[in-house]
Amino acid sequence: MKNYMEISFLAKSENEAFARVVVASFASQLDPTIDEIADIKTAVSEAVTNSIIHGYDEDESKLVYLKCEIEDNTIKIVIEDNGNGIENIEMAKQPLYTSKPELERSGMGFTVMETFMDEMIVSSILGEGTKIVMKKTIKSNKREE
Amino acid sequence: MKNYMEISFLAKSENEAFARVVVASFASQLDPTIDEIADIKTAVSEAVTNSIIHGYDEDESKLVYLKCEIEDNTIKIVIEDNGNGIENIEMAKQPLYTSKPELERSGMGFTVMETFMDEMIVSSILGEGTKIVMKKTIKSNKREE
Amino acid sequence: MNINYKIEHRNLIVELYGELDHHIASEVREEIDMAIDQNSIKNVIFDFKNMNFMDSSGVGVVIGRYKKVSKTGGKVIAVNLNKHVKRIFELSGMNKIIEVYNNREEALSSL
Amino acid sequence: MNINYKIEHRNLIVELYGELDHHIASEVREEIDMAIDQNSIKNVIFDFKNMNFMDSSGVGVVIGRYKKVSKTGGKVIAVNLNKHVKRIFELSGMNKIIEVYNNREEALSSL
Ligand SMILES: Nc1ncnc2c1ncn2[C@@H]1O[C@H](COP(=O)(O)OP(=O)(O)O)[C@@H](O)[C@H]1O
Ligand SMILES: Nc1ncnc2c1ncn2[C@@H]1O[C@H](COP(=O)(O)OP(=O)(O)O)[C@@H](O)[C@H]1O
Repeated sequence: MKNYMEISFLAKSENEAFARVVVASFASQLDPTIDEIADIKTAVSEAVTNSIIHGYDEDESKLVYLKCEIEDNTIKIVIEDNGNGIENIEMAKQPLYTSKPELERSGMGFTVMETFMDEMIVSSILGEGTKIVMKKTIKSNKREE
Repeated sequence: MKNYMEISFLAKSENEAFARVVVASFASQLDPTIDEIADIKTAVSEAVTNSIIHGYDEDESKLVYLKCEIEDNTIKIVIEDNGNGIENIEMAKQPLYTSKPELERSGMGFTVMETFMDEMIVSSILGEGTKIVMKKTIKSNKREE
Repeated sequence: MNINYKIEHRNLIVELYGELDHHIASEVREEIDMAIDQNSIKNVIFDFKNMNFMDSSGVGVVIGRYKKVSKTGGKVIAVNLNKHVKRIFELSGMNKIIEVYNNREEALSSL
Repeated sequence: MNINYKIEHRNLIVELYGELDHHIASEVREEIDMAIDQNSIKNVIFDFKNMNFMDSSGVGVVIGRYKKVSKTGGKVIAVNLNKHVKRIFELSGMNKIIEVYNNREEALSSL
């Protein structure tokens, strides 16, 4: 199984739900369980929300970029913005760390992505943007009925 | 209301259903009726299927390009391929005309797109590709309950 | 997409589930043609009751079966069309060669 | 997303419907805070029974209400968490400051 798609959309908060549906629908080819789909949707929601809030300071004219690649039972999801970038990635990844407590952010976004996906890599250049690469392998043993 | 997204995906027939879900989900912001959503999904399905079958002769390594723009109550959908192109657009648009009767194509794709959307424009260059631009305005009078 | 068959005398009733598009059309076609050949079917009744989506690829499937069974004097009938499928049928002029009934009982008693 | 309120004594029960994400978080926050202020609410019970999706923006909403009511000695309680929401709660350590009960009755009788 091999498939590929990429999508870009305006950094509007309405598009967070849209991005979740798009990825869930693409991932459905792998016949994931409801739990696996929930994990993927949550991770995508975190990364897209971060690009909108932190990357672009909610400037709705900017674009968020999302790529999905399916190879065998693994889905690779890349979420990118050309926004502010992250100065200290290690600090940013700490649970409960947030640079926007005034927006009631919980600082749990990266922790959720790391927990719900098998792999997460963050790369970022200050002033240029941020790229999150996540992978998850869909277990197939559930299919032995 | 203003929103924008663009997506590209491999010319695999599995992605016909995916493209329908993506556009339906994006269009749902306009609060369309079930009938309006069915119209849009059908038109998208026709155009994407044409790119896969006629544009790319089912070469799954090629990409189909889809753009959606929402402006007020109108959704504009652009579907493009870099495939074979169409020699005679007027002939191609005739109901029941198909160049692939051996695949049991009905020749009704363009007719369906024209009927189900408010506007459809086809442009194509032989050997370079085909672009379909469709628009539909979502009626809002249904909302006066 | 999922298909179910019922055979009553020499009539094949095809129940369609889910979405009938190009992706699934060739599989549907092959399955139906096999059922026709193996059971010396005369007439085919398509039941659209549980179909959620169809585009013009579905028209190709229905017309293709019409071409096949009409060679041996058979008919193709469509039942339980929703508004959307009805419109596609009318657009393509299919309603001129394929009989449309409200339900299976009406279709069977017409034969 | 849709919110429903019920007030029992000085307890506000917030029923969440649909998806709780960043897009809807500020609206949810404002509505709940208004309900708290207008009804001199002490404790807030979040009922997650009809919520289909939540990400870490939901954690922010719950912790934010905890910070608000704890100033006046109130509590925040969460009920009807599905497996997914439970995991997010545990990750964030929220289950240390927010009491979790199986259902509304248990929550109310704990107060
Ligand atoms: N796309 C991004 N662009 C810029 N900064 C980011 C981005 N994503 C995350 N960050 C930084 O990392 C911090 C932690 O992110 P996260 O764990 O998702 O928590 P939260 O979104 O709740 O702040 C953010 O507060 C922000 O400073
Ligand atoms: N994207 C495309 N690339 C090349 N040719 C196309 C494309 N779309 C349509 N055509 C041509 O136009 C004809 C009519 O298209 P359509 O009305 O959709 O019917 P059908 O797909 O059933 O053949 C096709 O048979 C094909 O020759």
